[in-house]
Amino acid sequence: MSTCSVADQGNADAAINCLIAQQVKDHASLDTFYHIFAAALVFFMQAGFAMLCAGSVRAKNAKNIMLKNLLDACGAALGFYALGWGFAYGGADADVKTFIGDADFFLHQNADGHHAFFFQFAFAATAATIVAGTIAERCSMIAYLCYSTILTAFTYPIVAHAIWSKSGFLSAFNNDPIFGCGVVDFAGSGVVHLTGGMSALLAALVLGPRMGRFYDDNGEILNPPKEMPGHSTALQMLGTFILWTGWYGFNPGSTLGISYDGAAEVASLSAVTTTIAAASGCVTAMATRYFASDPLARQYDLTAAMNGALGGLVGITAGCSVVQPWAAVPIGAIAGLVYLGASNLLIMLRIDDTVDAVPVHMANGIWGLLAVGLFCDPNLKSNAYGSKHGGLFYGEGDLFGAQCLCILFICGWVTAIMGPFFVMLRKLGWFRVSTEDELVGLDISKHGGSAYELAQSKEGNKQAYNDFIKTAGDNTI
Amino acid sequence: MSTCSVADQGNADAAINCLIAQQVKDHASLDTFYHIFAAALVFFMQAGFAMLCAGSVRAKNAKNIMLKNLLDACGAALGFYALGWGFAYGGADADVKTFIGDADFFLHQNADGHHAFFFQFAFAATAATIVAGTIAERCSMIAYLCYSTILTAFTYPIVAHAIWSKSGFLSAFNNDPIFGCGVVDFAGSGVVHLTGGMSALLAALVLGPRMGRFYDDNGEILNPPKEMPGHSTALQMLGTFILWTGWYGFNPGSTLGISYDGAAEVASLSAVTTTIAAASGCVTAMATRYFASDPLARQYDLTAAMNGALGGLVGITAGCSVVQPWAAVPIGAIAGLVYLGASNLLIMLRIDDTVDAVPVHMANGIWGLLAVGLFCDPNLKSNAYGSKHGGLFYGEGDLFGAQCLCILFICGWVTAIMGPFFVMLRKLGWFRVSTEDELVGLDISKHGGSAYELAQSKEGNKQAYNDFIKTAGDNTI
Amino acid sequence: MQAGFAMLCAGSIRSINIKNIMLKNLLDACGGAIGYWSLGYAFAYGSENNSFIGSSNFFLGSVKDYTSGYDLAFFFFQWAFAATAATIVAGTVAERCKMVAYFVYSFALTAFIYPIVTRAVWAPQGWLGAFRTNGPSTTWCTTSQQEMGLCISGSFANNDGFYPSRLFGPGMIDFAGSGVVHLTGGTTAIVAAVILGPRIGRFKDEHGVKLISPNNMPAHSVILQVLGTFILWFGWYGFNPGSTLIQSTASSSYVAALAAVNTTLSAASGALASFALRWALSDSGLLDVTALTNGALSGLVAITAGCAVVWPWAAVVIGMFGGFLYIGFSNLLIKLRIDDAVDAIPVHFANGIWGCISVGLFASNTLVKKAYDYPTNSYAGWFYEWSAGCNRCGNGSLLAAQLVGVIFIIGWTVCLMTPLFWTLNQFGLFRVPKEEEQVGLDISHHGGSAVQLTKPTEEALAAHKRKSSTPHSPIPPP
Repeated sequence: MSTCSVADQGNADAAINCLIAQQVKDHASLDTFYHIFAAALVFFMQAGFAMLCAGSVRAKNAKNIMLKNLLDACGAALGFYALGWGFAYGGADADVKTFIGDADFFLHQNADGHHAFFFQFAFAATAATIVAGTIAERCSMIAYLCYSTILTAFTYPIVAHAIWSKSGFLSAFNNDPIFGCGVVDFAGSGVVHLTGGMSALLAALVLGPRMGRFYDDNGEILNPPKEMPGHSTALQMLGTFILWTGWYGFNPGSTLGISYDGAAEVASLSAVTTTIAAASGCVTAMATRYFASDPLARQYDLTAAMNGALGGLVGITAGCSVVQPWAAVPIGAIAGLVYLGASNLLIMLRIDDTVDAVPVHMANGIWGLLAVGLFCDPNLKSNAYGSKHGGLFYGEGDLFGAQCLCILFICGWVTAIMGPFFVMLRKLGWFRVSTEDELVGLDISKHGGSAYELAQSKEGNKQAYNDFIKTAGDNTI
Repeated sequence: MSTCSVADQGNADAAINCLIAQQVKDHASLDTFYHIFAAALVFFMQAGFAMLCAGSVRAKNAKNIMLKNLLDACGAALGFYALGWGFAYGGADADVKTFIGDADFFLHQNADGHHAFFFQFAFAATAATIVAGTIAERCSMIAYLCYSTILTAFTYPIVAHAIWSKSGFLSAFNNDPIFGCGVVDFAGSGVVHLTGGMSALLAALVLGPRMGRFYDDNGEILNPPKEMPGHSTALQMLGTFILWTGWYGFNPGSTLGISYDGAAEVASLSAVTTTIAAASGCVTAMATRYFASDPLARQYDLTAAMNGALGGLVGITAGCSVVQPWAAVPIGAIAGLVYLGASNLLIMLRIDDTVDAVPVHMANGIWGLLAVGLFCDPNLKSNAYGSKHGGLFYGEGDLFGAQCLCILFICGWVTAIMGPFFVMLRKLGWFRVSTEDELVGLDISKHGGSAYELAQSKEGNKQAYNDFIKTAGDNTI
Repeated sequence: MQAGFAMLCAGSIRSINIKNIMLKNLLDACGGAIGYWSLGYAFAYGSENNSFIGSSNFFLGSVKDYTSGYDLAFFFFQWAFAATAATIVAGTVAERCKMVAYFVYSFALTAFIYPIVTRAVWAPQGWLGAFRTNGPSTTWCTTSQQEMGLCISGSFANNDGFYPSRLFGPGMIDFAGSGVVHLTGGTTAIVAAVILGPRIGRFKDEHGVKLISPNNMPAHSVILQVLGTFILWFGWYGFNPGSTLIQSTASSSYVAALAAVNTTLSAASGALASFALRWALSDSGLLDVTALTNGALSGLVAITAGCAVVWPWAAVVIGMFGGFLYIGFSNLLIKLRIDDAVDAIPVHFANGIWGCISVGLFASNTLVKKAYDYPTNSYAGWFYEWSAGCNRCGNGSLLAAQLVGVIFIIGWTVCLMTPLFWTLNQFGLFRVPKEEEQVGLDISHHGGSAVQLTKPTEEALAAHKRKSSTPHSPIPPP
């Protein structure tokens, strides 16, 4: 494609300048390609969430949850296109600090940044979809639509603006970052997972538990609570693996390019820390659950293993590019424990989380941000962010302070917006399906039948089978 | 990003040098990106193996096999990070030959090669996961954990070192390769699949068949053996397609870069031969099985088709970059036959392989290595490896000799390490679950319940349904 | 995307035929690879200057030296497209088509019919497409036509970089294959469905009496459908942005990014539109998952032709209309009593047509320039011409080219497929016998059902309970 040559350009200097210009273009091409690749992987996580949720709910609500998963991908695309992108990244300027972006709605002025929009949309969709699992089996469709639009079009963009936009008041990319270092949330433990997880917690609190989970028919407290196991572990496992794969777009992709100096090293490091943290989280959570179970009937708990791996992934997301590979081991291991602890805490508090999304995304979102404040290696931060700041274990406290502030901001902001919103939905009676619908399952009540049609008419089938056997002798091909 | 310009650098020569330096960096970026992309695809094969295994076992063991699949990914990540990578690639030097690497444990010195580690980890995880399917439904969890750690941390790295490290004694990358040519195992028919498949065979031999497969309750030989069909063909098919997709990371990705001269051609050729071999394997295996079946009730056997495709993929893995596209047809077709033959042979020998992993990975791993010795095109080898050596059909024998030696080495080494290890596990009584557990299924005995919860309490549900119908008139949204 | 189609089909049909449909999905990937490698690729991209069919590079024979790997990568990419076209039909004819018929048709499609369409639209020699560069540069317009702006004469055009030999000036723009891939596959599906007839019990009862409301044959697993949809959507990011083919010039990376954004928006609006319409049309306020999944796919098919040449707002409009079109066409098929087991015809056929036409309406001249390197202020969609956004747009010439393309693809496919399927049907090779259809193909052809959920036996449970009966044993009662 290159058309630079000494003959064409007239002299060597001109040819050199032509080559240089070409190189700049090449970088843009490569970075765009990288964006698209990473965004496609992140988008694939939607399939992962859908499978994980589908496997985790009871069979009578499978269609409903699948519908919600697909709808929030669609809603996120349109909401983020119309408003979210503008609020989050419109008119960014590293010299000022603003609370909200104010340009580029409907991708109006965004002549060259479509790849960036595409990548960010995939993230917004992820944040929205986290909530689907928690409130599964009892949330009404209309409430779900309202909430996911608000989240992707307004709540999430403000958080993304604060931490990732150049104009954000917590951003490390501002020219005058907070505490001199800004918040390090490389791929979004806070921006994506804590935002989504916090919304999920609020929703679960306002919505209340599923019927029969913590209270029996007469409203008496059940002790122990009734287990409501998911209907297909195979789908859960598939979802977990798809999510893990998608995370290789999520974390390494957050370099937002691969051609600039150091980007490749940062991306590779992210891939490695991501892998190690996930593995540590999985092993720790499973082993802990195993040794905590009744010694006479030790159980290897699949759910703990899968959610431990996801917890590890969430935990490393903020720091994947700024911690040493060895640090990924404790980060992942603690993430596994955080998941177990938070999960038990929720049950003690009688907050019903159908797929354990709050322990995985919210608790580990917080842990991920704190972990950066502990384990951040100054040299690696310099590679990834251009300035040296270490975590507490490297003897520096500024970053830890910024991370804590970030956690407070996200929790506060999400609560301030989503809390009243959910309460309002509840007051209006829009939030929860009717008791009858919930008991019979949403698939039959809302979606015209069960997700599975395995039961054939036994009689008809037997007859057909006998007919078939009679004639089978004459069959060819 | 580029900062080169004639004005900045002072004169044209300096600017050119700057450009050249920038170009080197660009290549590194591109290659890193390629590594991450390919490794993510290869990692996705874990999901493929999990689904394939889950679909191939009986429903009562589905949870168990999937947990093993998840755990070996985690074990591989930690084991390969701690020891395996150092044993395989530590301190490689093309001028000497060593048996084992001795540096870079815990990624200690590996400042710039994280992407290489990430890619190789995905391969190690694949080798470990092959065994899971063969010994499904009867192997205990503790044995599985021990074996997969040993395999990824020690057995597999030694094989990888011998064939892929610059210091390996069979390596084609050494300055003084064996037989003047070294072993050509481009993407690991031998290193990955034969190693995994051989371990699987040994494990199956030591572990014995599932109860009721070849012998009835009184220990009498069953003739014909009892079929134990998998519980979900949909999952098997999903797994097959995911594996096929992942193979496009496995084979083309093994160029280990895309920017150096010829890499792009080699990668493209690999993708094409991979496709053609898989297709030929699938068609051959299915057609052969079809014509070999009872003429009155011809059956299109899905399992044969799927495993034939996988066999073709394994068979082309060693030679994907050094054979002409036409050669991929016989390689794939013979791989399909090899699969069928080996599968029947195993049944005759009463070795029980739940998912037919031994015929697919071990038998075709051997065939893949041999096929290179037959079909290797000197010009293509020169593109991929920098030196010309042809296969037997091109009138040269050195390469064929090296390939045979490689097969012997891998089989011997794996047997020497894993054989005694499995026997020891058996002597300790750790290898196999108890009879009761096996009969009832591992999901109930070890994992707290079945993988599927489709059957709701009929009574409760009917009541709920009636209630629902009564009130259905009042429903909104 | 093959995995996506396999899961989508598997989820959408009755559980007695799962194995059969999945085997077909696997086989068309394989058959497609061999058919396309041996013949198809040569017909499509052989280097002769023949605008209808190529005739060299059979079996990839002429790329022996591999001086450029691009040839091979290009083949790989094109194969994936051919296999997609073939697999579209599998769903429509599910549950009743014979395996041998399936072989024959999928080989014919990938080895001959599809390549001819590709050559016309995508090869540089093709007579129909926007890539035509080396055709005869004769001036074939009359003076009055020139004055009307319907075409541009040779000398004038060459200076400006126009290729007068392109059909009507712009040539047909089908960026990633709404027409080439989906319409070809969709047309084949419709021909097959008409000749094959509906499944037993779908529109008529056992005595051959027409049912007033057709019998729904519900999908056996919505989860697999949604999984398939997500995998397809994901694969579409290879399909559409990947169709820039070379990611190394500044404008092609821009085009790829735009294609990704448009793909997303169109899928989302298609899904919501068809979901909302189905909800509004149903009496009971049904929230239909199938409408949502197929709506998303409709949006994807519709944007495939234009993903690189329309602005994001237009993608929303295109997707939304695609979603409506899906519902409308799906209902029409039921009225006409054409039985499409997975609704592949409304998705791929109807929206394939819409995708091609939408380019003729919404293509922006700025973007056409970027994606196809046309001169500034050249051809654009009809809406842009209408609003006089460009000074030399060809008065509907792009729209006309698109329409000719649609007619050619439908005509060509129908002409070849009808005799093929008709012959198969005459020889009794097309449809499985009635008994086999009723019992399900999994039992009759594949040695048993695809799902084996047998529980452990009572004795085994009892034995296990005896062994591990402890006060706190978590074993559930058998």
